Amino acid sequence: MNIAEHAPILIIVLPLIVSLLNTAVGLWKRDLCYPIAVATLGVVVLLSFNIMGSVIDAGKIHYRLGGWAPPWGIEYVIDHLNAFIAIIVSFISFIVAIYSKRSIEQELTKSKIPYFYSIYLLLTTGLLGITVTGDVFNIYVFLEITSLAAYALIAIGDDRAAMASFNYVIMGTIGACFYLLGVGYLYIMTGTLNMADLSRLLPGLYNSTVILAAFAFFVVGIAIKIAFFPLHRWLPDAYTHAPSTVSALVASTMTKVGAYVMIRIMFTVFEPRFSTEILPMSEILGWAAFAAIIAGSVIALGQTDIKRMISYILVAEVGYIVMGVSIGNRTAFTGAVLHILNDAFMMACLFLVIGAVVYRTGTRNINDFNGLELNKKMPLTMAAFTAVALSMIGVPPTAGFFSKWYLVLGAVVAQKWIFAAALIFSSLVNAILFFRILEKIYFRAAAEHSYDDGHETIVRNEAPVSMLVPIYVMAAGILVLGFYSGDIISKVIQFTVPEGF
Amino acid sequence: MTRKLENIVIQTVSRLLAPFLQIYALYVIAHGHYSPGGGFQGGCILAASFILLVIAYDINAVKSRMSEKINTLYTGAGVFIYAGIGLLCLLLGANYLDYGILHKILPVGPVKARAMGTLGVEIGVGLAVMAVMVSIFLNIASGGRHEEGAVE
Amino acid sequence: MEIVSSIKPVSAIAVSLVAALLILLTGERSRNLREAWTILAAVLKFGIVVSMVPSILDNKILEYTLVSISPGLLIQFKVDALGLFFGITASFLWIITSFYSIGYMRSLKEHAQTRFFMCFAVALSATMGVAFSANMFTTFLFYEIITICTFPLVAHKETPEAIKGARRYITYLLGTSVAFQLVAVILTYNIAGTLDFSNQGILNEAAEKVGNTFVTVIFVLYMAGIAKAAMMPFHSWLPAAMVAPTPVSALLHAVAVVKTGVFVVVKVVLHIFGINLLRELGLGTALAYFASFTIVVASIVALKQDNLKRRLAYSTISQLSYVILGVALLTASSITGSVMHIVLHAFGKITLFFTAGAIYVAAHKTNISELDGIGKEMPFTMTAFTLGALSMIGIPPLGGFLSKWYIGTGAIEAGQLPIVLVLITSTILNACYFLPIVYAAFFKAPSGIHHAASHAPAEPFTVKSGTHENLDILAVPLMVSSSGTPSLCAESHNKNPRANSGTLSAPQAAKDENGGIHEAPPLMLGPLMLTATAALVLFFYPSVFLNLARLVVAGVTGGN
Amino acid sequence: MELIIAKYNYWIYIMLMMIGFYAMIAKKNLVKKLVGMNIFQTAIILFFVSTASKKGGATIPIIHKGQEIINPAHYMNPLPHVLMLTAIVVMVSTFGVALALAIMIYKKYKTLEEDEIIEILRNRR
Repeated sequence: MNIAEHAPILIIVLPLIVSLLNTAVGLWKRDLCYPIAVATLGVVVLLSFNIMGSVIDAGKIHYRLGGWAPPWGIEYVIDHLNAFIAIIVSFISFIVAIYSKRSIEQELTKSKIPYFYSIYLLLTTGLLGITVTGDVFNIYVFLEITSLAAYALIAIGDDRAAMASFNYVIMGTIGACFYLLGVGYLYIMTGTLNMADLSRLLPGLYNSTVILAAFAFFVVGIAIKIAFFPLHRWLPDAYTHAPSTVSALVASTMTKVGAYVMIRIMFTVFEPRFSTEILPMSEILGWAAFAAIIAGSVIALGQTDIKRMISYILVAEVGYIVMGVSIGNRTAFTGAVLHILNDAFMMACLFLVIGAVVYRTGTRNINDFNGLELNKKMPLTMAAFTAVALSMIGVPPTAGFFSKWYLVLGAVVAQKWIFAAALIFSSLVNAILFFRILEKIYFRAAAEHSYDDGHETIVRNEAPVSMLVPIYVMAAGILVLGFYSGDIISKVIQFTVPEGF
Repeated sequence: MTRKLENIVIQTVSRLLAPFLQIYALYVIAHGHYSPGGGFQGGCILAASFILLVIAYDINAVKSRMSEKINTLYTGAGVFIYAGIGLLCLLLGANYLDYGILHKILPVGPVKARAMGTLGVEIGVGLAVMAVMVSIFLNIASGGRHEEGAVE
Repeated sequence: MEIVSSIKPVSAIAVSLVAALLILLTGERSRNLREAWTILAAVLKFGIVVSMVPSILDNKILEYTLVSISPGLLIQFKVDALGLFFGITASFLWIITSFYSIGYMRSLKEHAQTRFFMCFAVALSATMGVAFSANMFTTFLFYEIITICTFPLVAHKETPEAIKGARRYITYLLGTSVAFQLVAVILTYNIAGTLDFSNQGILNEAAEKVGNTFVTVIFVLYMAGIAKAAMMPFHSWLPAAMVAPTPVSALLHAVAVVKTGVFVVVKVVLHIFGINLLRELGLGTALAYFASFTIVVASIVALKQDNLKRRLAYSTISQLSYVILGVALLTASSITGSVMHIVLHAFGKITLFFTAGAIYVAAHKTNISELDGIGKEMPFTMTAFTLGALSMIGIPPLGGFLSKWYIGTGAIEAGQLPIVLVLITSTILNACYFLPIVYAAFFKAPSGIHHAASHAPAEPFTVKSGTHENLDILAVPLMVSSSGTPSLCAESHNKNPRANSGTLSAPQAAKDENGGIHEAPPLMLGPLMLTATAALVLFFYPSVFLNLARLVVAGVTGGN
Repeated sequence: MELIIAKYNYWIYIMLMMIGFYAMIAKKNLVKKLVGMNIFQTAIILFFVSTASKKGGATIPIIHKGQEIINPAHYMNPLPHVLMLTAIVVMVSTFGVALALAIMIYKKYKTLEEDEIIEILRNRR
């Protein structure tokens, strides 16, 4: 068996098997679940890098499930974009899994821990499945595996999580069903579900209203799944009340994978020409993204719960990605794909940091940060937070700056000034949001000063190492990735840009 | 749900019906690879037989046979059978789920081996589906008290 | 122009970054060690920067590419005369400020000193980055880093006012740079395809393509985006930032931050747009008048400030616009003048801030109205203050005169007589708001200590490049405006500044003689005396800086 | 009218779907929402399955012994059925999760009416 050859299926089957074995192992020895899950995800990360290696070397990978040739069998097709997303997903779920140990032990009863890791791995399976498959129906199945796992994971959060998760179930199901309807219409018209086959057959049918309807169903369905404004209502609730580990994972990966599906549908299944000219979906999405960025940023301003605030920022960040995609030129698209990476890192890091803060102090309220002396208690965590905050604002040389640079440049190249203005506006709002918090963390009112020539009264209460290391991996990623964005673009992202841009 | 419906007719009929249901379920599972039917349908019917018993008797009657632990094990085993056969194909040098390759270890030709492989998968799926269905039912019917340390 | 690849610019930047790390690691465990890192890094940095001087004077350009983001988008360093000019100033003043701030922080027993020194080191690193950057992208990058890492310095006191001030600071600086400067940079990149600084400007071709209005918009965006230059209406962060500890105000708000601002303005004017393009569009003149407005208005506002540091802040606003004014006039002399003004104002203003801090430490006074007779308590400090003030006003033989002279010459060259008028007005205003302080300090007390010494008259000076006929014409108004300042001026001349130079250990000795003397700690006094002296010395020996300034001018005007 | 009759399967599925959609969005009771969700999903399954059928007595695709020639027109398209089998699995799981959530919610708030729950949450804050 050649591992490299079978890596596309292994990254899905491995977590799937381990996820269910883990529950069985959990009956026997509960403590084993964590190392097994982490080890599995570690292997998956290696495999996805392996895939990326082969894609860079040899171009597209095709993997036929059961040996059936497409369009009859399910085919996994991996190009630069898939491999890129797969690395992001697997890497982040690996890092977050390392982190999860302590925070889950605190937030969950002991007997549930095996199930947690089991569902966690299932979620990863689903995300990776969406990423590698080349079949539109298969995407639906994996989308639902992902969502189901997410519903369950979110529901184990705080006491309002169940209601949030319930709303998510309703919305998520509507989204998935719309997607399924889209698949149905495409299947009626073409008789195939394979993406490559569809893209070959569809151009002849572009004038059919059925295809237009299918496309609209696809876009709306995915828009719900990625919480695209104005269909975002479920997200802040769900991500706020989920356990911090789960927030970190779902916030950083699920929306990104959803955005990936959108890119696939818009530019692989349909041609860019269709998405931009025949049905001007790009235009519509662009303006909706504009609204998402503005609304997300502005609503975030009014939040006092830091997780909710970040959830709204996430809504805006989704707007970034969609806007970059919809502007429809090379630069903006590069920016969007780069932002998928950067935003995944930033969101993961933010939620991990908040998780650590909640772990130690138990509060998520921004106003409480004032008296906590967090900079003394958790200096290392707060340093990482500062790095992410700067990246969110888009201060160079953090990663966030570089993707924003490309997005704004893309908007400018396309002469869409108002889009550029929205991106800048959101940066400014982020600056307000994060400096407000940084101020609370680092600068306290004068009355509480302890001139530090005396003894420190504040006990240092840093997050445990198993949390700190993941946070730092993410923070380091944010600081370093920016410098490598040139390499990332020239080796990977430039190949993801659809033809015709 | 714990209120007992002491009705001798229902209980007896259910008890008599259950084995037939199960036999039928096994039939559906076993024929899945060349006629309508298959692991999921069969698994559902199999689960239905247990659910029937829960309705006729009470939860504890089934729980003693299908505890959460056993359900979990069945689920794991089912998926493991399914994915394991797929992986076996990998190990033998073909693509995932390419059962034709199983002829190397089975005393039949590639075409038959494909059928055999599918059967194996159906069995795995049936097992998993049965366990999951029963588990879902028991959990929901008992309002989450089916096993200790309920979700709070 | 020979381009040599060299690691020196990067090492000049890296040295204080490393120091920042070491400072952080050392922390409060060993303060002496921690401060040693600062000093060591400062000296090293200065050494590295100075070691680049010969090659630059040799007409070479040092270049180093750190990382390539995408084609045409590099993080690259290129040391040219202008950058080196700024680099020397900033790195030299860092050494002095380090000593001063150690003295200041320790005598006030400030909290969070580790953070303070660390941010200081990073700020300097970024300043070097701006000074040596080879393109607008790199400049923007370091520009933002400066903003961010000075934020904790401004908010250092953590009082509600400090936080409020810092908030305004970050709002103005980050807000404008993201909202305007970033857009301008992106637009530039979009239409020019590159961001590399070039002596001819990079927008010439693009201007023909996209039209003049578009280029004008970009120019306005740049000017609005560089709020660090404190041009009105984006100036109010500077007074607000005066809540910072004095060393911060001194270095960052007289040197690093604001000078970065004007430095970037100079870079944009000379190397992005280029003299020819701006002349063509008439934007230079527009900018000149805009700057003039700032000069005059800020000076007037300064008049009514009672807080010493706030008055200094408004003075800075006005003085910064001199630099912009000089470069906006687009003539050889005026550019020389404005480049010179970067360094001369730096020395003068840092002296003033140092004295403000010294007064605060020694006498806990912050308002001008409280300063009556302080001259006898703190003779050395106030002498230095006088020197700095005179340099600000532009009275020979102090450095400030030189740059004003060149700018004035440039204004006449450019035929902009109203600008000359502005210079005169501003000089008078400068005198009006500085000299009363000096007067009050030395003479308002019942028994003042008189530094009776003969006034050193303006020595005959020769300006090597001064082949212009109207030099004399300009000299007269400048002199007249300085000495014609109401009645106070004469007194300000009545001491020999050189008598006080180099008296680093003077306070102790002085204390023994005069019981009334209550000076700031020597670690603070030394630096301020040193910079005051430098402001003076620079007038007589401006050759290194002047040569560099000429190189700059020669580059952008195509040689003269 | 002809349009309605010729494509009656679509009309039926759309009607069902809208009923489900209405219940999901407008009903206040959580279980009613779930019932709506089920109708919604069933409508889509109906839609898929109806597209698989063919006019003229097509039957399930089972090859009888001895039959040599296979005419696709004689058989229904099995693929939509298979797809829907998967969709049913998804549906069942979603329903299971949703019911479990509903139970959790009921335990917590002792009600399944959405507005009452919102009221409780508001008071708690």
